[in-house]
Amino acid sequence: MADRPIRYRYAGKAAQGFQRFAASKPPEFLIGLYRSMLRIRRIEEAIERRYREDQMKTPIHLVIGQEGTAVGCCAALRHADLLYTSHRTHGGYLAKGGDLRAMLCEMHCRVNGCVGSRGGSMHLVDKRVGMAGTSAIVGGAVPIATGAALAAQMKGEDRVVVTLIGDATTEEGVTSESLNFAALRGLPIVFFCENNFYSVQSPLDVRQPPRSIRAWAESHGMAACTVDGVNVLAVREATSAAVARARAGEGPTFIEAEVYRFRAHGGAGDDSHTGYRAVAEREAWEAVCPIAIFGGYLTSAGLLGDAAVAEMEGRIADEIDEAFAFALASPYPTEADLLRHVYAE
Amino acid sequence: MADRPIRYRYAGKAAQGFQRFAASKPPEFLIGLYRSMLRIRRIEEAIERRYREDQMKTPIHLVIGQEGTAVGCCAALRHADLLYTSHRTHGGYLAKGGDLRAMLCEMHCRVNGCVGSRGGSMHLVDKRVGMAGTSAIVGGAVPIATGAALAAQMKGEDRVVVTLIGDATTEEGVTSESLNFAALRGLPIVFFCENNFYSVQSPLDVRQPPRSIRAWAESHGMAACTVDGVNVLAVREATSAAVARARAGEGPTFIEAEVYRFRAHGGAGDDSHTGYRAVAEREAWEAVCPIAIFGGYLTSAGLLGDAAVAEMEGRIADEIDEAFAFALASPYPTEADLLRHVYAE
Amino acid sequence: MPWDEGLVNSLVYDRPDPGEGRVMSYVGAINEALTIALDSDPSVLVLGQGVDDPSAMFGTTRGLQDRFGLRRVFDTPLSEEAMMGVSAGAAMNGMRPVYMHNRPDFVLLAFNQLVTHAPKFHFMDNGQTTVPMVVWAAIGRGWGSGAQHSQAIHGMLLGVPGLKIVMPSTPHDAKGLLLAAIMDNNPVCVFEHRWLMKKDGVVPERPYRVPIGKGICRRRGRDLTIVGASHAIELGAQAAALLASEGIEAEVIDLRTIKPLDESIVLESLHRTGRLLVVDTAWATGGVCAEVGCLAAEKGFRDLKAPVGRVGLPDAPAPAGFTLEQFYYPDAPRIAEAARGLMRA
Amino acid sequence: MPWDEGLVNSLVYDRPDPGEGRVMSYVGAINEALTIALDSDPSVLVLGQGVDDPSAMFGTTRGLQDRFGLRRVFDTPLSEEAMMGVSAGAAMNGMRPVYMHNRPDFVLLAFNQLVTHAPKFHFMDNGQTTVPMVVWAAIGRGWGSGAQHSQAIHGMLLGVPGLKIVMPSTPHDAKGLLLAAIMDNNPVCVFEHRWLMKKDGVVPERPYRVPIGKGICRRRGRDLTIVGASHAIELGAQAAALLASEGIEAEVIDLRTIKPLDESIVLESLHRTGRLLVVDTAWATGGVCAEVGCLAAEKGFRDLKAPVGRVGLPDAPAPAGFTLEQFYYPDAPRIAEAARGLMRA
Ligand SMILES: Cc1ncc(C[n+]2csc(CCOP(=O)(O)OP(=O)(O)O)c2C)c(N)n1
Ligand SMILES: Cc1ncc(C[n+]2csc(CCOP(=O)(O)OP(=O)(O)O)c2C)c(N)n1
Ligand SMILES: [Mg+2]
Ligand SMILES: [Mg+2]
Repeated sequence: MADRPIRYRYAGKAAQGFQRFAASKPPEFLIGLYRSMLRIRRIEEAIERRYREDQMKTPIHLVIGQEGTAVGCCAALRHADLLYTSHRTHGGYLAKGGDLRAMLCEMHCRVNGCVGSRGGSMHLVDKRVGMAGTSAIVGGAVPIATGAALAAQMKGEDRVVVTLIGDATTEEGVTSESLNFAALRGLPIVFFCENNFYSVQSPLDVRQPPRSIRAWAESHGMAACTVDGVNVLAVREATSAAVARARAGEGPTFIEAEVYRFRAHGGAGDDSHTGYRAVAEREAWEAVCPIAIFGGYLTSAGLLGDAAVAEMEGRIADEIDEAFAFALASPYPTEADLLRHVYAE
Repeated sequence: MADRPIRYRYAGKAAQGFQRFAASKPPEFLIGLYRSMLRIRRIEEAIERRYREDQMKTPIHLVIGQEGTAVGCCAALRHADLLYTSHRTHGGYLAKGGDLRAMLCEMHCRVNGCVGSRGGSMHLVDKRVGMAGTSAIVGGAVPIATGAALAAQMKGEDRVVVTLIGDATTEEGVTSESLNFAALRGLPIVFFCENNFYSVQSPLDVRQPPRSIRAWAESHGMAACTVDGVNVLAVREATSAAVARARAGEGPTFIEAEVYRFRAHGGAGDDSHTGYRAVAEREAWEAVCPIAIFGGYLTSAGLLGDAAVAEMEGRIADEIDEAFAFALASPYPTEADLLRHVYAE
Repeated sequence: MPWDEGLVNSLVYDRPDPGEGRVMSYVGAINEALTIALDSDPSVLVLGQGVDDPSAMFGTTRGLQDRFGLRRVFDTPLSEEAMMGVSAGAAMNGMRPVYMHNRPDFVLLAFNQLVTHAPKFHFMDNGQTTVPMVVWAAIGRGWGSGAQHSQAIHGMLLGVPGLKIVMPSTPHDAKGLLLAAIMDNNPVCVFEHRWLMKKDGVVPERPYRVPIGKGICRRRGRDLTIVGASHAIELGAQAAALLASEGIEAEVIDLRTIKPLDESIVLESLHRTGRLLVVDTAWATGGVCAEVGCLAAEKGFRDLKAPVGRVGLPDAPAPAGFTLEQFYYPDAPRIAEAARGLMRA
Repeated sequence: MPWDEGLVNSLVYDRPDPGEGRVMSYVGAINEALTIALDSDPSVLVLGQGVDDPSAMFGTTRGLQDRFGLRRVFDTPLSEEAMMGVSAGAAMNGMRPVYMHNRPDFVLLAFNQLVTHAPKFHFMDNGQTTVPMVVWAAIGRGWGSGAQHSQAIHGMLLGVPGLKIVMPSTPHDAKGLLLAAIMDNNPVCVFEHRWLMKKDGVVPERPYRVPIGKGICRRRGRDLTIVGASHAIELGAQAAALLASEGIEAEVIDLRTIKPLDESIVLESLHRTGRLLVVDTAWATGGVCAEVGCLAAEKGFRDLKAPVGRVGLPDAPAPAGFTLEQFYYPDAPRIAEAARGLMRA
């Protein structure tokens, strides 16, 4: 079968886009971002590889290709800030400081998973790190995050809320409603939209007319911007500005970042061969892999060498092996666990 | 109690606004529009007056003050075009060619009401005149009208759909969803928003941030415009343009018209004295009554004289008296009617 | 709305719970509960369309905004789904929102949040989060409310784990159950009935809670048990009075909470009387009638001397006209007739 | 998802309705029904998220867009509420939409349209409009679907007048009920169960309709009646096989339609057996278990020799992990155990 035409092209500057933001940043900071993206990539790859072994009985939605947004976005947040996500939780959870063991235990349906095997991959929640809520219902977390921002505002807390949403999430009416309310109240919230052009296997143009998501958000009466989603520094910068605005009481911001997922919507492996998107489209985006281009930039800037990368990889691999082993050795819940927490005391 | 400050001011040109549109129109046409508005006003006044007699056991939402939008909008439609409205049905029903007797019978809970006493004032439906559907749920009719437009498009019918909505209706997520779908599919539909600045007794600025409803609609990827809602000719012109666009297969249009209701949200009489809006605000808008200013214009243009108005008033009064008498003499439904039409055959 | 009021006032109802307290209206009791809650707990919020408008949600929220400020008592946009999620999000982050709706029909717009989010989070995140929120709505009936403004939806929610549902029948309970609901750490729906709003009753001045999950016997009788909640208790009590004059002694059990259900009060009464009639203000099919009727057959079977009876709405949407309404809604004579049927069976 | 599939395939199930036709899969039967409907009636539409994507709604919509075109078989934006209204509006204007959902959970976003609009219009406008539409969704279970992706919501809808609800249990019925639903002039919900999707059965090639509102006896037995629909029939039949080996002969009644309910098939069977066990794939509280159980106590009381039994989900959200899932979902042994309990009672 001939490949279908490419629909969505990368419009950014790739590696040329870093210099502008990198100049003022300390090397450790930059390397930290790289490590964070690499760690997520390796974790996702390990999950993907082992998924076929059938130990993780949970629907997965990998963020491979979208590490730049999760990491860049969370790098702008403090520990006390709150993150809400949809079904695609892994990147946000890890970037927000989540516990890899707790995550893998959850994915292995173990009682010491971050939500005790009640949620699985789509519902990673961990209040210890501000991973405050997730919903497997598209748009479900958006008003909830807005309510969290309302609570923060009312309690005078120095806390910003971020919600990671997809392009399709902007089609749910509740998102429009939430933007309206956030703008009306000047809430300390950032709506961060990872526009990866697809909802499962449905391309953007069968779901939305040709119009700008950013402009749509802006028309709700809030600040809005677009950012290159494969540029972790640009993402971090845009989010920092939005967070600063929120912290200063200047209200919400909507950020649209164009990104691409390298894998299928759910499960392991890519599915471009099934024909809903062009293989060439995926490959074109893989050529601007957020990790590779940033690594390239850091290397060319003399900030990262092969040895450092190898060391990083080694540590990450060890961490992953250890966490999988821990998960696999962890106990399952028992029948007595089932009816706990139906009602709160 | 001191009056509260005026929040929402008329921004149009009042009587000065007609010349531009009137020039090319035959006098009968202009006088017809005037008569149509006057008729609605007198009908609403009669309903209001008699409402206190307790024969009409139904919640009413008068359009007094908003005749310019209903009449101007429907004047751009053909018989085969479809109108969908919310709870505020009277103006649309009458302007679309509705049957006064059937309307008053409905409001008097008679079996020969346009929907057999099953709907009351909020649910006037009459397929004979293209009053295709109403919902008492704010926003409820919006996707339904959109579906009607989809049907018209698919069947290749030369039929345009209009839905009359309020300012608050734009806060319901389903409206955003419907605009998106209509724009995506280029549907033959006009979303006509009567922005009267209030939702029941809640002013616009406690519900929406300072932003333009028109721009919000436009950001969904459709044509949008604002129009002076007290200027029946301007409304008619804007709607005609939108309808022509729809008929030509050029897709949906959103029209925002600023108007004012002179009475309470529901029931008889005004309620400005309760303090949610300024009495002076209502009075300022009454000074640009859509009927009075158009009448003034027609008179000054030599198209309308006292005798003609008196004759019109006389005919309208007779029609109203007759229709009320008819309604009051009409039979009530019986118990046997109750369970009809739960399911269609 | 005198037609309605005439009917409402014709319902004779013995003052319940004579004892400590003053005679006050049902609306006043709710207002007092909200006042106490706002006063004693700074995390309590009251929100909803028009809670601060002149009609003040039937008067229940009168004066609250003046006393507790715009921040804690506020009007909302027409965005039921988002505001339900905002309430949940605020509740998950330390607030105790009381989200008020004029009619349960509007709650249907928010079922995604009410069913799939708020009551599930505590379970899904393994007890990390609690969602202490109240969703309040008053069932409409009469005056042409019609099919879209009079739905009693409580029966639809019986199968939703994690949710609690209370339905007070007296001013005493309206206050005590609302206070219990606000202090509960779970989402609690409070469904009122419009026809109770103007009833008077004895209400203690102090703060008190009526325990959620416990019913109460409103009248002792040996011949049959009439079970219901809210306005159905008023109708049931009237029917019991009619029956008493014929020598049939009906016991009237007020469930107060329909989820979780007080099974033992029903089963104990059934044990004494051997006959069960369930009365509900919603449809007889599904819902409370079905659940309580099935309970009797499941756990009270050995006590049943006659078929279980149910009295609720017929399987048809509510008509608008008042004649049809009178055929549609069950009243005391019809309940009494059903009871006589059970006595003969 | 082999874990799931292992479990699904371990369910032994006798081929139903041997007779005319070929052996084909449940998915194939649905696909055939859709093909016939699209082919024979140009007003039929098939829409839903991903109906044209490679996974083709479990395969049920495979090939339809190629054959019937983009106009009649189309993907939708992520706007469940609007698309439900669009379907209703199209249905009111001459189309017959089949709106398909991956999971019933997503239908909850559209309850305002599904409950308050589509099934009420025909009644509310006194029979002027019909709303011939189908809402299709497949209940999820297993593989960590969790609380938000496995809800069976059919029980919530039992009290909604004007709606019909079918739940097929065999490929034969999946085809025949879907064709009947599409040709019905009312909104019909078709709830499938994922675990039936890969079952094979004998399916006639010709177009045929299984009548809506009529149940069928799947197995004759004199000792007790097991009533259910959809996947519950599979479980019930397995339980009946277990029981038969112990000398207990269970009759298995497949409701096929849960609204309107075929009361007489249940009551006639009960008349023969004297014992009733209701099995449902949803929560045991409220819903089908309660309705059928109450029906027995109301209209089959004189035949009841033992308490009514119900087997459904416990009053808790669905957990995600597979160990917890196994405790959560009832299976044939548990149903058999409940049946034994009734035999001893
Ligand atoms: C309300 C709702 N509708 C449909 C789905 C099925 N679904 C799960 S994820 C998804 C795609 C969402 O796309 P987007 O918001 O762009 O996020 P992405 O997966 O691309 O990150 C869909 C349609 C759902 N979970 N919830
Ligand atoms: C979903 C929903 N929420 C609330 C209401 C109560 N309600 C009836 S009319 C109305 C005002 C709507 O305002 P707008 O759309 O501006 O129309 P207007 O009445 O001003 O013409 C409200 C809130 C409703 N009917 N439906
Ligand atoms: Mg996407
Ligand atoms: Mg308005």
